[in-house]
Amino acid sequence: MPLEVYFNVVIGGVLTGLVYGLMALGLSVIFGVVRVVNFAHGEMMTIAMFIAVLAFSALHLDPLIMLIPIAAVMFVFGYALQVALINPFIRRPEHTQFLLLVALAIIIANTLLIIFGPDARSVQTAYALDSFQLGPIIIDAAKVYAGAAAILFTVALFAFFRLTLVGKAIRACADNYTGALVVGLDVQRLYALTFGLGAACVGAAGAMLVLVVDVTPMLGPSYTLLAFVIVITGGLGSMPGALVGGVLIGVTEALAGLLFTPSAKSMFAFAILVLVLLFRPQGLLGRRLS
Amino acid sequence: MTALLSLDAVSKRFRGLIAVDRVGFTVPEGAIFAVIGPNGAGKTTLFNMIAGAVAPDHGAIVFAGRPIHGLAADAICRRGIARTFQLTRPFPALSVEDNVTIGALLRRPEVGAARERAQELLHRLDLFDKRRRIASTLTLPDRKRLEVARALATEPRLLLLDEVMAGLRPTETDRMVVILRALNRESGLTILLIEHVMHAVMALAARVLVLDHGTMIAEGTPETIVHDPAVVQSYLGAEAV
Amino acid sequence: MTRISMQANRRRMLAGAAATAATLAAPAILRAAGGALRVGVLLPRSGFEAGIGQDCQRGADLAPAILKSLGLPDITLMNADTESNVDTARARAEKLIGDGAQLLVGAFDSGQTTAIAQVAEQKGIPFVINIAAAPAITEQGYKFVFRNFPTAPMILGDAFANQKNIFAAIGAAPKSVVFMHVNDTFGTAMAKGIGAVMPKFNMPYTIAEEIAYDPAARDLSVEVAKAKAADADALLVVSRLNDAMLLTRELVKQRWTPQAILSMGPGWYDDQYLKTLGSLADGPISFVPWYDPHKKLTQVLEAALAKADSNVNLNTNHIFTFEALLVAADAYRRAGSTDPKALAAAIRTTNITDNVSIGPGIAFNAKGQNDKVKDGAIQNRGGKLLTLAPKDAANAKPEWPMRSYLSRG
Amino acid sequence: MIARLTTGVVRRSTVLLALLLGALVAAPWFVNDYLLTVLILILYFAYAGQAWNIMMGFAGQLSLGHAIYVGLGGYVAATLFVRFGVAPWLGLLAAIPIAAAAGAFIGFLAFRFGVAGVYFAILTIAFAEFARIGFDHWDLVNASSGLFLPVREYAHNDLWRLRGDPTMFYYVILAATVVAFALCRLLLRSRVGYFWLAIREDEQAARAAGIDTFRYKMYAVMISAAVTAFAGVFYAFFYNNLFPEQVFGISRSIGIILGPIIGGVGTLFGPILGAFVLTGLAETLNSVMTAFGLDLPGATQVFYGICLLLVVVALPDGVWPPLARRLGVAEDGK
Repeated sequence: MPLEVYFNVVIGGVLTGLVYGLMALGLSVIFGVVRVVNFAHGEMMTIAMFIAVLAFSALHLDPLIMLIPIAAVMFVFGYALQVALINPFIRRPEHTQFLLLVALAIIIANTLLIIFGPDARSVQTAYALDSFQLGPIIIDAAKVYAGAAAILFTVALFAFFRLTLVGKAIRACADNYTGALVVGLDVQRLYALTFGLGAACVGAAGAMLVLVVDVTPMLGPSYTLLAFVIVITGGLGSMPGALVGGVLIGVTEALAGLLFTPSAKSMFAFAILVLVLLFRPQGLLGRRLS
Repeated sequence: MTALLSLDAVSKRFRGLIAVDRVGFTVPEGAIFAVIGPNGAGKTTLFNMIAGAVAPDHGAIVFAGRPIHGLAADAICRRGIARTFQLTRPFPALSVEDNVTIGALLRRPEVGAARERAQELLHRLDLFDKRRRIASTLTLPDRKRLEVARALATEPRLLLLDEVMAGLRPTETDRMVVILRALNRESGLTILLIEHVMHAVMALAARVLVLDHGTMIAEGTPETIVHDPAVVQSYLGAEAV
Repeated sequence: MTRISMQANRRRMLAGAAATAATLAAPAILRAAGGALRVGVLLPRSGFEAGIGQDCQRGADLAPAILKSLGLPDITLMNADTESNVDTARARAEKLIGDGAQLLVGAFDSGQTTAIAQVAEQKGIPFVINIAAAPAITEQGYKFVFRNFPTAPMILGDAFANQKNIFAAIGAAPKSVVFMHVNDTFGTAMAKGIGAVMPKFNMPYTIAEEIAYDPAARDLSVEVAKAKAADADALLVVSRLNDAMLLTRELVKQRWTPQAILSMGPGWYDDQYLKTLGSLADGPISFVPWYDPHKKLTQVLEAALAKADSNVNLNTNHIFTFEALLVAADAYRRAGSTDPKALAAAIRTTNITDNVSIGPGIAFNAKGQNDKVKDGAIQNRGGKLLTLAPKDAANAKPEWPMRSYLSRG
Repeated sequence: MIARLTTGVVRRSTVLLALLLGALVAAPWFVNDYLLTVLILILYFAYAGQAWNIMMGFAGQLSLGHAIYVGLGGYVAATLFVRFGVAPWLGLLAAIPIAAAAGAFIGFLAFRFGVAGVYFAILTIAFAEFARIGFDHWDLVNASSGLFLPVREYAHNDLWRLRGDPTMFYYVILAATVVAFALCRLLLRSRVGYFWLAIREDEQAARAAGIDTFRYKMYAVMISAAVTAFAGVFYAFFYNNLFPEQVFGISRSIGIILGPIIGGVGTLFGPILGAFVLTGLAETLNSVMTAFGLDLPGATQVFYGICLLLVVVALPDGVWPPLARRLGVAEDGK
């Protein structure tokens, strides 16, 4: 196979991986702080994708412009969800949280089915089918924009957690729950903020993904699973880890598709997950848990 | 008396901090031996190494003539060392009786026999009337007693007690002292305890080891220890004497 | 679009209400004595097959009125959603029969269809399969199960025959193809069949590379890069809707226009495909079970569909769901009774020539399979679907090779 | 006094269980075919839920990929039957060790490398997905085009080859559910059961009490996997077709898990009650929708999700523990 094919495929894998990484980042932020595994993560992204599709079809608003508004809407959704539903479950056993979020996922997916019908929806921007050509190498334009937006969004979030007072307070909560209570932090509000931020990440990722993927109401579970794989590979709770994990999984799937039968490519992503769990359980960039 | 447990130059480091530094001592069979020292002196780390919760970096721990350092906690328990936890860890959702039965099942695979043994021990530790209570609903003193009962149920030759008197009222402390002393006398059970309540240490222990900042600063009979100037200065202070 | 699907749903709700009213009004004893035939329609209208299931339902919803206008007896639909799940499909089939369904129709998916077939067989209730291509279903020796849809080997055979017709008509043919197929039930059945069927047709092309991809694929850029690198003349595909759209977009982005895209499954002719991709949808040729545009009933069905859903082109899903109900009503007329045994006997002797799909008509062999049903070749041109083959059903000449994607608006 | 009270409790629960069992044994004479199918579904989920409960409810190891054992059990027995004519009960003798070996493999990796909690749960999903994709590509089992069992011989019930009418399958799964219940009770009252509970409650304390937690966790995974394997065999022979997507998929794992969680994780009767509640709920919702003529795909599932949500918010420990207290048959502390 010609060498440029490898380049094309790897570059594509990196770019898609960045967007996947941003989606997974939401899961990572929520787990890292609130210690709840969001099994409705993919469904939350589907909501964001449908909002982007609606905004485009009704108002011709480009998903990249809608990125911030959609993230804001999802922030409110996540915040409200945490306050209204999830908060009492934070100290409950994992299987109870699992049931709660699975129920939520069922409700979201089927509500979307009732509202939007089962058909795949997409956004046809002017640049949706553009690609950049550099000699023999062809790069998907929409993926470049989405990948760049994913990096920007992550950097902004990273800065928020490192530089702002609220961000530092949230990190304090994550490190030491009791300690945070003792020094008088409003942990419940910080948790809600965190869940909101996680939802905002997945919202932004959804807005970008509609550029390259069609959305259906039943899209959720496969993305939830993908987010798990990425986040555990990169390190649950680590923000750069999510992006690195996303890129690693993106490139792995791309290369596996090229070298083996593509229908089995996600097997390789799971193989990486298993290896990471066994030999570096804290993830590639995660901190070792005591 | 032969040595049941002996430690030789045992050390443990956590992230550059030396928690236990070349500690060595011998506990004779049938003795009651106390380890005292201020908070952070390395007592619990020392216990955790003997019980197998953490492995020592250096040194040897020999129990009943065989080295046990580096063995897993459950293997060490099966060799005959049982422990309690400083912050009690009963099986919270299970009844008091089931908690102790689980310990007894180690040596008595038959559930009925294990339950009988558990009931005997609950009698001994004044918990029989509370045997149907769920462990998480017990008061702290009861939880401490439950830990002792569960540890005893594994029929140890050596019992490690990590501050079982802390938080007990004086009358309860006295009662515990009586129970432990009786156990020691009747079955020859060797006891190694970490304790802050000096009154209990004085009443129970034949020998006392004092740790400070991970190192041994004294070892001897309780009487000599309380008059040791180094001990008085670093730990006991005026009010304890 | 939202508005339209809501309307469709409301209409369905009304239909359901009417059905329930009918159920309540008709005492069980009177069932056999005439009145409407009660047909249970089982389709995956939620879950991962929701799109296709709901599309099939369109064909079912149109049927009662059209059949009545043909002078066939009344049928009442009892709709049930299998939720794309085998367990649920079986329970729904039992429920429908318990609620008085006298005949079952469904269920698009081979697994769900098998589960329903067993219930139907046990109860002796006739079951007319609308769509499901797994050959095994009619190899079980069932007495009450009928399929008016080709099996995977039949689809392949017709596809190769029609391809050769087209190659002969244009005087050109690809020398090599890349065979891309989705790795699901239908895709694998087709991929397996191709090895056995293709040699019999002495095709002008060789398969340069076979690429199987995941039905849930999020991204097909690698697959297309691999296909492009194989440097073949044309693309031979078996896909579904979502992946057909993904594949097309990747072809555009990776700037590869094959001489032809020859599809042997759904996706490339779907309404959603045409609407979403606009001018980029033009060109692919699908070799699929299809309607004969010259048949009278086709025109009736097309008109009815246009009235109900002006945005939707008539397709395989509608046709075969409709025809399943046609078989039911026809059998009911001839049997003159709703007795399941009489109905099944009547279905066995079905001989409908005035139908919608291509071929001489509907009749079932001893296994309950309609082995007369023929596939067509259709090409997307300007948002419409034109029939290229077989000759007697054709209404257009092929456009060959495909116009380059880059030259389209 | 106390002794009299306890025997009273035991007798009351025995009476209630006997009544339930009697009702279930008699059910085929009183219910129509549809309800019989629903009962089969309920018992199937009750059986599989009990199997999962051994691992999670007793030993505290959260498996979210239990479909792998359903799939292995089903595929092994079905492949042996289709290719070599081996009767399912003999096939079960192959399916059980294979499922248990798969469980042992996953357990060994996880427990040796200290993978626990959420991480363990995700690892189990990963292996189930692994199996799904693997079977999707394995020609011996017809890959993704599905494995179909011949269903010709319907004329008479053949228990040995599991060919027959729903009533036969009903009694088979009823018997299996009863056996699983007895097995769970036996395990829970034995040494291994106590050790599992200790591990579930506090693994470190369990080790301090001398329990070889690695070994007992391995037992839990292997027994749970072995018991689950029969659910797969039953599935294969009842539905007569197997698709990797349907049997190994995450939705099957979730389907198995929901019942015990709703019923009460770690209780003996919870998984059975949970299966009744969930399947009953789904079918009732469906009937209500039909009765109101509301034919809106997805609506049933939305209401189902809302009901799940309400139950888990109102009764986070499941339906059975409070109900058992109300009936005076609480399972003492376990």
